Amino acid sequence: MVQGLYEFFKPHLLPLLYAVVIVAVLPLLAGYVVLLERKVMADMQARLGPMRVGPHGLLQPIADALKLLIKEDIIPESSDKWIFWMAPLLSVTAGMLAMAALPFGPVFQIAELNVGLLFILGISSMGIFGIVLGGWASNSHYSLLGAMRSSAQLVSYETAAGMAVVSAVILGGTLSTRGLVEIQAQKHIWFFFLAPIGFFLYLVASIAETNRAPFDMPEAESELVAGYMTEYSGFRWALYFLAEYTNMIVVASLATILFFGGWLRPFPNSSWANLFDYVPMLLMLLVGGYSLYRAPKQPVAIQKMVMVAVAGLCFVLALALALPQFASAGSLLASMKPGLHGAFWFLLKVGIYLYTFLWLRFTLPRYRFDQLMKLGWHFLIPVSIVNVFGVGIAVYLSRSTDEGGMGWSVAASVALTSVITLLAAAWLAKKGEHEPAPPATPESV
Amino acid sequence: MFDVITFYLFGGLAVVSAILVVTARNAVHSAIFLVTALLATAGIFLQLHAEFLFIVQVILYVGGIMVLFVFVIMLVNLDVAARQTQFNRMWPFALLLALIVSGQIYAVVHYAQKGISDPLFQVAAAPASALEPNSELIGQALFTQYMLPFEIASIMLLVAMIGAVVMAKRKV
Amino acid sequence: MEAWQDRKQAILVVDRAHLVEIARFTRDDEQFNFLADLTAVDWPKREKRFDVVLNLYSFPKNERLRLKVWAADGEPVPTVSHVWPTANWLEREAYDMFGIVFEGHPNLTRILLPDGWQGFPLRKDYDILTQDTAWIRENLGIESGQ
Amino acid sequence: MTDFLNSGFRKTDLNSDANIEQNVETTVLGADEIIINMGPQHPSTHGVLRVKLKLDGEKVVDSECIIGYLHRGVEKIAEHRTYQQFAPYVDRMDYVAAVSNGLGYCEAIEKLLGVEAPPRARVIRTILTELQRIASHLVWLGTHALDIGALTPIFYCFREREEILKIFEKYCGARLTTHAFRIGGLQYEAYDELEKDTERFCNDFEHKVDEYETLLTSNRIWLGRTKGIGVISGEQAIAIGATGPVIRASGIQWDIRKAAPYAAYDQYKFDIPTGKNGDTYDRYMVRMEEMRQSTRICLQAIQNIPTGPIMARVGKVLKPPPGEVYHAIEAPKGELGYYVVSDGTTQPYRVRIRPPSFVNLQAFDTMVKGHLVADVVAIIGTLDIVLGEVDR
Repeated sequence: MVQGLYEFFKPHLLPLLYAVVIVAVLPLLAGYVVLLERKVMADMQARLGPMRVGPHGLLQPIADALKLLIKEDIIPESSDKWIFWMAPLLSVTAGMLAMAALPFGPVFQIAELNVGLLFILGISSMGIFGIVLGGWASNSHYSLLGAMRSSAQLVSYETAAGMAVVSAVILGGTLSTRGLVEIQAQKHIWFFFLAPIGFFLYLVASIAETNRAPFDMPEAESELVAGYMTEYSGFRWALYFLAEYTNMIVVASLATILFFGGWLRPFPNSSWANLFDYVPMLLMLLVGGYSLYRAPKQPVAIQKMVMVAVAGLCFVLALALALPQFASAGSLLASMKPGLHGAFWFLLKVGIYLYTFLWLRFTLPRYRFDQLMKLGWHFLIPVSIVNVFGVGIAVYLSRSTDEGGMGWSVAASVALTSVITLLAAAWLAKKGEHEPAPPATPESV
Repeated sequence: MFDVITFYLFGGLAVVSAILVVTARNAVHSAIFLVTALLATAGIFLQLHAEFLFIVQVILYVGGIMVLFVFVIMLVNLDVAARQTQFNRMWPFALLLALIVSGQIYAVVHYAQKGISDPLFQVAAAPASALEPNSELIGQALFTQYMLPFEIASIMLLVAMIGAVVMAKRKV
Repeated sequence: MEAWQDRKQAILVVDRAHLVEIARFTRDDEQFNFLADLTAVDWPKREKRFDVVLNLYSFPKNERLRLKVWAADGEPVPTVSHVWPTANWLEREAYDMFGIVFEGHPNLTRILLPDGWQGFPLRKDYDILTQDTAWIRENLGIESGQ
Repeated sequence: MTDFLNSGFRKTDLNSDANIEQNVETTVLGADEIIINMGPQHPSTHGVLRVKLKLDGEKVVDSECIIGYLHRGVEKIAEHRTYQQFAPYVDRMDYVAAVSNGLGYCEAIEKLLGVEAPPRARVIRTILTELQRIASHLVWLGTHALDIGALTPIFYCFREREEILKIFEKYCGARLTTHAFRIGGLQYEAYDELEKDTERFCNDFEHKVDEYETLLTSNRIWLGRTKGIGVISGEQAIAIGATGPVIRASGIQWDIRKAAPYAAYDQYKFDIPTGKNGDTYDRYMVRMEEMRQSTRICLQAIQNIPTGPIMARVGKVLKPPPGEVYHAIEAPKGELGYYVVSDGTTQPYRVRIRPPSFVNLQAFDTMVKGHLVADVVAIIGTLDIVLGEVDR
């Protein structure tokens, strides 16, 4: 009996382990993305950001989480209690579930589905229910407006994002997330270079889908106070935040997989580029060294200790990344190299993508809701349809050189179709400009 | 054994939430139960290793259509809706219809199990592991063999959509 | 009608009944198209205790003019809010603070003080420490501190 | 506590349509208008303004401003203080432009007394008031941009404003509510490096304005959010009594500094920027240009600060002869007028303050009609109101 159970669960053991790791690490990661956001924001705004909790505010996320945990959870009297209670959970669940199909490396993936891409898109779009129902259940006009904005926005931008994803799927010929990365390795090229317009469309659409500035209508603090989260407090509010950052990580990972070769290092197949294998450990050593250098300059003893601990962590990571690199071929350590290095490159690319998110947020003012809808329906969706056709034509034209990597015909056809798509985009943008802008469109809601 | 348990779990969930859809007084609650019912159905698809159908069900029905449903429901004044009567005297007629539909379903399943020669009714009990990636197969079937019905369905949806827009657009 | 200058500023006292007429005249013919301010001054010992003061400005002439209307307590003053729309809130404030009723005003309610407040604070007989203690007790749930 | 919220400051019933006319056709979907209460506690109503909005979807059908949450009875207090004692109170009205308030009050009382501040005092007053205008516009720019969703400019603006506040602090020891001027002149002599500090600030600041403009002026989103929003024509602006940048953006070239020069403005060259369309974007451009012109005035003023006394010969006890005076200055927000009536005693008989924000806010209802919720905050921002001044 026990043996039978073991046999039954044996194939599920590793995925279960990964799932536990993700559920345990993700909130921490989201917390540190918030810290990163605050630090980046502070840097762009000529100030320091969190500096008090831990050296350079390194322990701030933990303090924030503790504070939110012990805060009073206020449920408005006239709210729909069950839905109010459940809505944030829905958002978080959807975000975390979508992570199941993400390959964080050649090994680290909970479930390899042949429709992995669609799974991520579908499940993460379910998170919208948390926002819509939470906004409705709060029984507040601000929340309701936020929820309505959110649902309209998601439905509009889902289409554009889907179309942008399709351009990569046409190039890869598969819906499996892992398959997409493997094909990029096989073709010696990131799909970003084959479908650059598709990537930029996805960038815009993914910002809109995760409700980030300049598309943060549902929570626009200067208009709707906090949108759908207005009535939430304490940990339930934190769950919404967790969901938002989880979704950001999911879309960033998806972009990495679709357009930037997932866990592949730059030039994965060229032996001259083996130098890149040393980048991970050097980077870690650099960060660790800097932390060690800064440690004596911290004002409080405990902060010095934390700084040293951070340096130690970095050195351990550097060691973990270095050992497989220098281990003799065929040993157990060497076999761990693809997994460890893959995860490093993957997270690095995700980080860069997230940085773009933050960068845009602190630079741009916010769109108005009808302008957002107009951008989605009148610009992004037509351009993305043209782009799908363009990529299709490019793949058709260069089908003969499909096997042998990047030929001139591929470059030529990609350039041609990109130019056509750009022309279409320019025409659309110009057309939009000449239209008299009405002060408000009743249909826009 | 595991398969049977999950099947009855999903099936039961689908049936219970379907009943709750019609009995719930609050329209938003109905919508939530409808989402649960659709998700349970999607779960059954997944169990049958029809991953593509599963995910289409989730993306289209749950992620798209239901969001719009909820969107519209939120705009309606719920206090009025909750006070209206839920059932009218048409229930014997509805019961009759339900019986006819169940009979039909039973007949289909029954003849299918008997192995009627029509390929539509043949349920191939392929071993799960041996299944090919079925999204390609579905695409191929839709765009070659069933091209015409597929296109007709699309045009009907388009007509419905344009009709809805025309009806809902207010005079400017 | 009475006119004089005080510190080189022209002052014109007009009759309450002819205010609107004169207002239109000064706006259209004398080009005082801008009502800078409308307020009141309380002289409780006088027979007609209120001065309603209109500070006018003329963009074309770059001149200022002050119109004054005398009104006793309870005497309505005709509104000029249809001559200069800006008078709308200014008259509401004068009503709020002095209790001067502007006849024909579209929405003569209190503007700065809460609705239902008793008394008109800028009258001279309303002492600086006076409060509508009943209102405060009822609405804020505290005893008035003064 | 709930009783307080439900009854206390609700001056009118939230859901009553008392002052809001019904002029919306109902939609096919049967979606009704909702009434939403913006403020008095809301991130972008700039204090305690409360706006009752009637929305059709997100479109504003009707609106009503409810003010008075910050009413402190400044005019009543004035009647119970001596002329000098009241001077610090005016700083608390428009608390982001305290120096301008003080200038207006001191000059009004000087006019009432029939004295004039000495030339040196007037030039120093001009410098400080122009710096204050820049500081006030910086607060406006930062908050306005923040309302429209640009998170960063406010920190840049406050960085520059800090320099101005440092100059104030060096001059009189206070940063915000400065009480920098006295009736009859100045209490403090200018500190040694006033010219140098002002010059350094002004020279730097011109590049900083360019910096803000790179972030906003030609940004497509910014253009989309401000062009054609809250349009008010020149005639409307005059009728509604709008002053300051609001009326100038509507194409009326009028500035009290030129029309009726006070302090030392008649000695300096500067332009009055105007707009054409009277929309939010034009008001933005007008204020940006005004900041540049203010630096220009400051740079001219520090070239030649006259020497001599800083205080006119006024007694310790002020007893203006009976009579009245109306004195208006161009505050950063518009015409700030003081109407002071004296009965010959040491206390003013009546002080009426004509607040620019209060009158400008009247234009809100006309400007906002037909726009979306997001534009409401843009319009509140563009009017540049300070509730301390609206409510007094």
